Amino acid sequence: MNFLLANLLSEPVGVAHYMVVGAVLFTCGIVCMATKRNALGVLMGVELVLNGANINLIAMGSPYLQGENATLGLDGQLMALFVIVLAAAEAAVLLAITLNFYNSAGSVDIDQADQLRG
Amino acid sequence: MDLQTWLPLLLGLAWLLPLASFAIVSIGGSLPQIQGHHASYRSQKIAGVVASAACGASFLLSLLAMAIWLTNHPLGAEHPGGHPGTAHAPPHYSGDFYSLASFGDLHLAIGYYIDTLTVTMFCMVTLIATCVHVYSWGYMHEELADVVDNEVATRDGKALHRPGRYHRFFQYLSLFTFSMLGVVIAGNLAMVFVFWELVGICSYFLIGFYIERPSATNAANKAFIVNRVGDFGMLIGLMTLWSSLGTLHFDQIFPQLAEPASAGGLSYPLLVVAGIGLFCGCIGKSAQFPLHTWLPDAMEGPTPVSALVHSATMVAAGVYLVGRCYPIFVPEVLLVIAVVGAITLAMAATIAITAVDIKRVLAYSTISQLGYMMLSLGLGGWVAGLFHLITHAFFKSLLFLCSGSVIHAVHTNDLREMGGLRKKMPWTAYTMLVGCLAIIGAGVPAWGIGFSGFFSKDAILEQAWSFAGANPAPVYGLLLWVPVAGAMLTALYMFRLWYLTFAGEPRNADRYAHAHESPLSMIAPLVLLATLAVSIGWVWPFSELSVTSLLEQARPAGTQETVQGEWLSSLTIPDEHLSHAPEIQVPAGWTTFSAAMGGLLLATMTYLWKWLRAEEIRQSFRPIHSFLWNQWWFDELYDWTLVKPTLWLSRFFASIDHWLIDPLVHGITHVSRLVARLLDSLLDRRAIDGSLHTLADQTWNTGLSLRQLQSGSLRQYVLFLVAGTLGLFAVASLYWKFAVAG
Amino acid sequence: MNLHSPATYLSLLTFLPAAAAVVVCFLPKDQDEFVKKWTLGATVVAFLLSLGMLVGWPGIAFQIGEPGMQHVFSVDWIPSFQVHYMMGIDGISLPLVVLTTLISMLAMGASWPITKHVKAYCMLFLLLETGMIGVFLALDFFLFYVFWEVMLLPMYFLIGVWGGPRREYAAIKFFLFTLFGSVLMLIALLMLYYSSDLRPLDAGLLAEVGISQTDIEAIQAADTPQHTFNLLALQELGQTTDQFKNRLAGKTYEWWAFLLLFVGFVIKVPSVPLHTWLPDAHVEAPTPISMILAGILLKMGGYGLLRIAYPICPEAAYDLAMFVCTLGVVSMVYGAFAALAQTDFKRLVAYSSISHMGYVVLGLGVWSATAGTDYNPDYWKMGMNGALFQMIAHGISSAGMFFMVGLLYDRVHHRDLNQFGGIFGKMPLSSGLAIGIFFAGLGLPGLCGFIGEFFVVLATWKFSIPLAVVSAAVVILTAGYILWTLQRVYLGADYTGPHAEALTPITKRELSIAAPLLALALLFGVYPRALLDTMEPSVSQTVERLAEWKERDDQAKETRQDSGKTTRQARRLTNHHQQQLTTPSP
Amino acid sequence: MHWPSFFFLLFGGFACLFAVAVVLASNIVRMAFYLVLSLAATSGLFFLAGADFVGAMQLMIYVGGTMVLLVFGVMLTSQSPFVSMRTSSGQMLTALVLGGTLLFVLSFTAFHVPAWQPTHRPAVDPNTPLLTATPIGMALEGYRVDQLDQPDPRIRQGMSGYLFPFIIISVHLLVVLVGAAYLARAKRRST
Repeated sequence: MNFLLANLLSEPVGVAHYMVVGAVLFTCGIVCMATKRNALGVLMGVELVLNGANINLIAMGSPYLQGENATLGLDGQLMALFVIVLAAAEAAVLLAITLNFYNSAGSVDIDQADQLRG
Repeated sequence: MDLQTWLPLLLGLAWLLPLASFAIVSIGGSLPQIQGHHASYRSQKIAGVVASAACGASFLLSLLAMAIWLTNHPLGAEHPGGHPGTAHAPPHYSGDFYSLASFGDLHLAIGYYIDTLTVTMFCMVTLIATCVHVYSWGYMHEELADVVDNEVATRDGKALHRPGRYHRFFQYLSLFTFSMLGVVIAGNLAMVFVFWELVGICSYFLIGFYIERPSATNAANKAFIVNRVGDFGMLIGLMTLWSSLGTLHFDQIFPQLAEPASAGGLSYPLLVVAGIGLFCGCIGKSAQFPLHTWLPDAMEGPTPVSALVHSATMVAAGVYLVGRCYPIFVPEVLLVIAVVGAITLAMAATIAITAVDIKRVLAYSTISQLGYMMLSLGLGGWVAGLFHLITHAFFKSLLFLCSGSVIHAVHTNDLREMGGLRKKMPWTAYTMLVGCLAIIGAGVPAWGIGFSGFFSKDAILEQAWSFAGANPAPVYGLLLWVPVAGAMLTALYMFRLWYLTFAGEPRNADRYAHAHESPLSMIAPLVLLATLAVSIGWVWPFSELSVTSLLEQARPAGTQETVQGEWLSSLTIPDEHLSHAPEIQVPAGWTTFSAAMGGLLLATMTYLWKWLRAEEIRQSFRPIHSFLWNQWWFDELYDWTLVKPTLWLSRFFASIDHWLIDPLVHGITHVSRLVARLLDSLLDRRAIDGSLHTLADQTWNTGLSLRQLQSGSLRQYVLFLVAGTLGLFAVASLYWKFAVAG
Repeated sequence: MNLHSPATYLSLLTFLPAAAAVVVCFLPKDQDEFVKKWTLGATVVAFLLSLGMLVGWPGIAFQIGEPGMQHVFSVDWIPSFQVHYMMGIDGISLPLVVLTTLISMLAMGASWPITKHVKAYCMLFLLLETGMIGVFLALDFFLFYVFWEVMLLPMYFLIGVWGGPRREYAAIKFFLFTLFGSVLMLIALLMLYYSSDLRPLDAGLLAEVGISQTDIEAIQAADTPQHTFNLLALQELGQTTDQFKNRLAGKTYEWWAFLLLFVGFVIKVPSVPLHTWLPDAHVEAPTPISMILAGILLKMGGYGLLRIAYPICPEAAYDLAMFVCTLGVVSMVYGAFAALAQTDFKRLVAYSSISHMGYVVLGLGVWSATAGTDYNPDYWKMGMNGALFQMIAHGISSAGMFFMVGLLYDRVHHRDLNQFGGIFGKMPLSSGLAIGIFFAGLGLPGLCGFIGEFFVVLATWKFSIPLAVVSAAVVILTAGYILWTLQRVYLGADYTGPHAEALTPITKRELSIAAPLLALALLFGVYPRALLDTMEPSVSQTVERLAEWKERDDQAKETRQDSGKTTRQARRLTNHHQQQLTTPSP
Repeated sequence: MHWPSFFFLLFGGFACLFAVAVVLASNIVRMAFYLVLSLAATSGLFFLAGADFVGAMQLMIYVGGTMVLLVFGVMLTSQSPFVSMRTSSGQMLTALVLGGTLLFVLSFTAFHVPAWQPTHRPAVDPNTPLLTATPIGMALEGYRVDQLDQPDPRIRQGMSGYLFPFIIISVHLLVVLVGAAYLARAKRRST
């Protein structure tokens, strides 16, 4: 627990610091998803959440941050890569759905998308 | 220099000067009334100056005492708390001014107990009192002439006209200052109790200053009676100590407590009773849950009073007393103190969010901050709690005086009618911003710079962190997270207050148009207090002098150790010095910081940027809002569970007299009258058989002759009665004399 | 007339008002103002005379710090009954005597609004004062009783003639209750008298209790029991001999005597449930009489307990200590609750008196000097001193409260609390004084009411924790009813009751009555030693002697038990032995 | 001055700041813009943590690809009434409070796991550049060159690469894109 945050500029940072950034992104994403009525806003929230998770993955796998017994190797980065790719795929699908919904309902307000049939 | 003579002399003088000013003002103000006049404009003005001068002189004397103290007890030289295990008392001087009574080995006296805490408190109280006095010159100036009180209608429906009471205000302020200093200097608990009640009555007078307003007098009554409920507990604490130890002097209690029960100490259950009893008094005075309801109502008093009495000094007396009596409290009692503090701070903070009266928001924030202090003391943070007391005194009096300045300008307390005032009254707005930043503990943890509240609140959170670390049970963890959440709420409601008052657009154009910056006598104290609100937590440049180092010198013996509970063996109250370790300090600092920033952000989003609309939030959380708006329904609860039953009970007791005892007495008299009549008639018959008529004639004649005596003059009758009695005695004594002799 | 001899001085002090009353008899009938002035003059002289002892009049100067009786003199009065005209002062009676003359003087000052039968009023008033002073000075039980009765009649008339609409009812009620108490006292008096015998006391002791040399010789020579009314001798007998230990219905004479005396005195105090005469009497009595009633008459009950009941009947007092204290606490609570429900201003003050006098009973009874505390009398001393202090303090504050009520009543002719309000605006000075005096009643520190209550409550814990807790809780109720009353009467926007135009500012006469009371309340509250220095030695001596008695008594019982045990053991042994003897051996 | 820490603060700060801005912004176009910035800052963090290939992918796929897609979608749908749709403040507050609590719990946990604390002796000195593109490429093809000197025999046994997941992901991506194209095809409104 030594010097977690004091003298941030003169001491190395740890995984925990990255995770805090990840947590911030994650939370922002969650809040975004919870509060935006625009479907695209929700989509952006999802992106943020995934990004927050990615930061964690990268940080845990980083040999700069972990001690000598770090054993993750490239696993963290590979996971992050997959997440990125899946996020891209998911973004594409979501966008497509949104456009479809916009075409049928004339709006991207998800509050109106409360029926399974468009 | 001989401190044993000089300190009592200086502080005693500083203590008595306000009393002298009270006497002068009250007698001087009453003399014209004997002639049927009211005090003149000039003499009222003089009264204000006299009271303020006395107060200022007290401050200078206190400073002198502080200087003398520091030259004789350099800081850091004596650190009773520095070495765990050494249990000697901090440097102090105690003695008696005069004795109240002594019975055998029992002594009650008016005395003094002076240590660094006393001197520090003296400086703080007199300084703030002086500021408030000066501020009141401006704030109360309307009272100099006849006043039209628009809040009170007389019988004919017009606003009330009454003579001004400027001098009365200063009279009460002086008496209050005297009483408060009495609490601080007190050398024994009996004296504390005496002045405890006196500050209570001063508060009663000051809350009820506008005696014509029913709300003010109700609030005054409520304040005093609720305080009495606390004092009831305090009396029990006093009785426990008094009956077991035979003394109430601090310098005799503390060493005796260390002894086992067999050697004149107290048994553990009695210690718990004594501790909780004393704390009850503090609950009442410091408006802690569940006796907090009087303080928001106390805002009926003039604003300078709220600044001095109901935020900075009197309500802090409870915290002071807990600090003073610290060795009496065993870990279980400390836990009670901490829990009460935590409940209070959370409850008051939530209520403050919805209040719309500018002074009520501040009142609840006061309650909440007092909760922090209690929490800190309860968790073992002795210096932290008292440090927060000192810093809080400065920024809270500043906030109240600023609010007073606003009220003075717009003539309303309602936040909904303000807005945009920073353009009209920049001095007030920015000094108040300083106060807000101080109370939320603004500062940068990594660099260790910030407003005064930053240091004290951090110290409290550090101790809470340390406590949570020492007690892994999750329940104890609440005592850490509640204050953290409280820090967020503090930032939220304080900045809500500031934004609603000063930012945005004016919501009431009329009031805005008439608003104006306050006169110099009000601005000057604001600036002074704002300076102190920023800097009181700092270390004096090029020295060790700081409030914390002063308090550290007064740390009571026995608090420098980590202690375990006896009944709750899992309870550990950690040594306060452990909380200064960086592995506690750093996360605690950042946690507080982020909580405060979160609250600040939320307030800004809602009230400045208006991303969140307060009205909509109110709609969506209607039940919660009405719960908070009605202050958790405490008033209603007490009304139904306590006040009404008491009145019913009183009516019941009164009717016992009327329906039980009196009829019984009447019955007995009726029966005896019947018996008498019965005997009478029996005798009559016999008399008829005898020579009734002769007797009647005789009686008639005698009656005629005796008629002369029946003059109808009562005093004669009485004289006859007395003479007859005396005669009877004389005859009886003569008769018996012969009887014995014969 | 030698004013430096105690006999003359104390007699003069006692009978000066009576003598003045005789003079009043001959004053012209239409000179009301002059009669009042004359009466006032007499009360002032009596007050000065009582002060004379305090300030050191040669020959009669009161020695502060001396616990025993001072300036005792004794003259044969009814020799056949050993009734003496015996008086003396000590720290217990002197403050009460001064209080009596002071309150009488102030009450006379408050009598100016009386216009009906002024001459009679003044005579009765002066007679009443004689009776009251006499009660506090008398050291002969019989003399005490006489003065007690002398006081009763003028009071009856003062209430019954000059009172309010229900004056007859109130006067009769007062009379009956008090008479009932007197009768009980008389019975106890006779019981004690006829069981007393002075012969066991040695000559030194007899001289100490004020018996003349010739009488001592006669007593020691006598072969029949020598009864006595001498209070000091009775105290000695009660504490050192077994003379009052005859059994009656399972209890000792002493026990019965104490009970009778206690009931008799407690009616006067008054304690629940014998208190109902007080509210009625107060409500109907004119203001000055209310002042006297609350200020002095109630103190006689406490004085009687302290002077007579406790020292003479220690065993019974110890036996009934819990009962006494409980009664005190019940009075405190009951009075406070009842006061809370009143709407008549004067009735409220009357109930507050009941509550406050409960402290007196409680303080007297907290007998904590027992084996459990190693016979440490300190806490009981505190309680008893507190009780006596409370009597004086209540004398000052209640007289003041009744005066303040009367002051308003004189102006607006009603006492309905719900029809007051806003008096402060009309009469600021008198309201200020009233608030001060009411705060003295509330027990605010710095005013006299606090000291007595605080001492009593602090002393109670050592005796009984539950009682202490309840008595401490009364502070809440007291604050409740006093503050509520102040709010309803003095604070507020406007006076809405009748006769609003009559609310004129306080006059100089009224001011000179209220101000000294408030000043005294302040003096005793800030510096209680002013009073305690005088009374503490005497009260503490009383307590110490009772504590010593308890210790002796316990030891005696222990030895008796031990001897009883040994004899029983011996008997059992012999029985055993006999059985062995009679059983035939196999 | 410890430069990695400085850059961490810089990129981390930007990432958080713009993420918060995304939440607070009510205009969908601005949101998109802030999101781009936030993601870009995140890629900076990736570089900082030694994941140069992932960082580059982040920049290319997200910032370059996804965002173009997103902005495209925004422009397709953003017409006046939908540019900003206000959420009720009550829901907003609830979300904020819950989010705040979540954030708090997450950060609190992060700092209480000992293995995640800063270390002065990292496995690889931060001044040594890590070239991860080749090893990642190998790993995706089934060769774990990074684990060759793995001391733990159990891990070494199962240190196969990510070939199979890579294939699955690829197919998945293909299917998804086809599906997306189908869904988003221009269609006349039924009305």
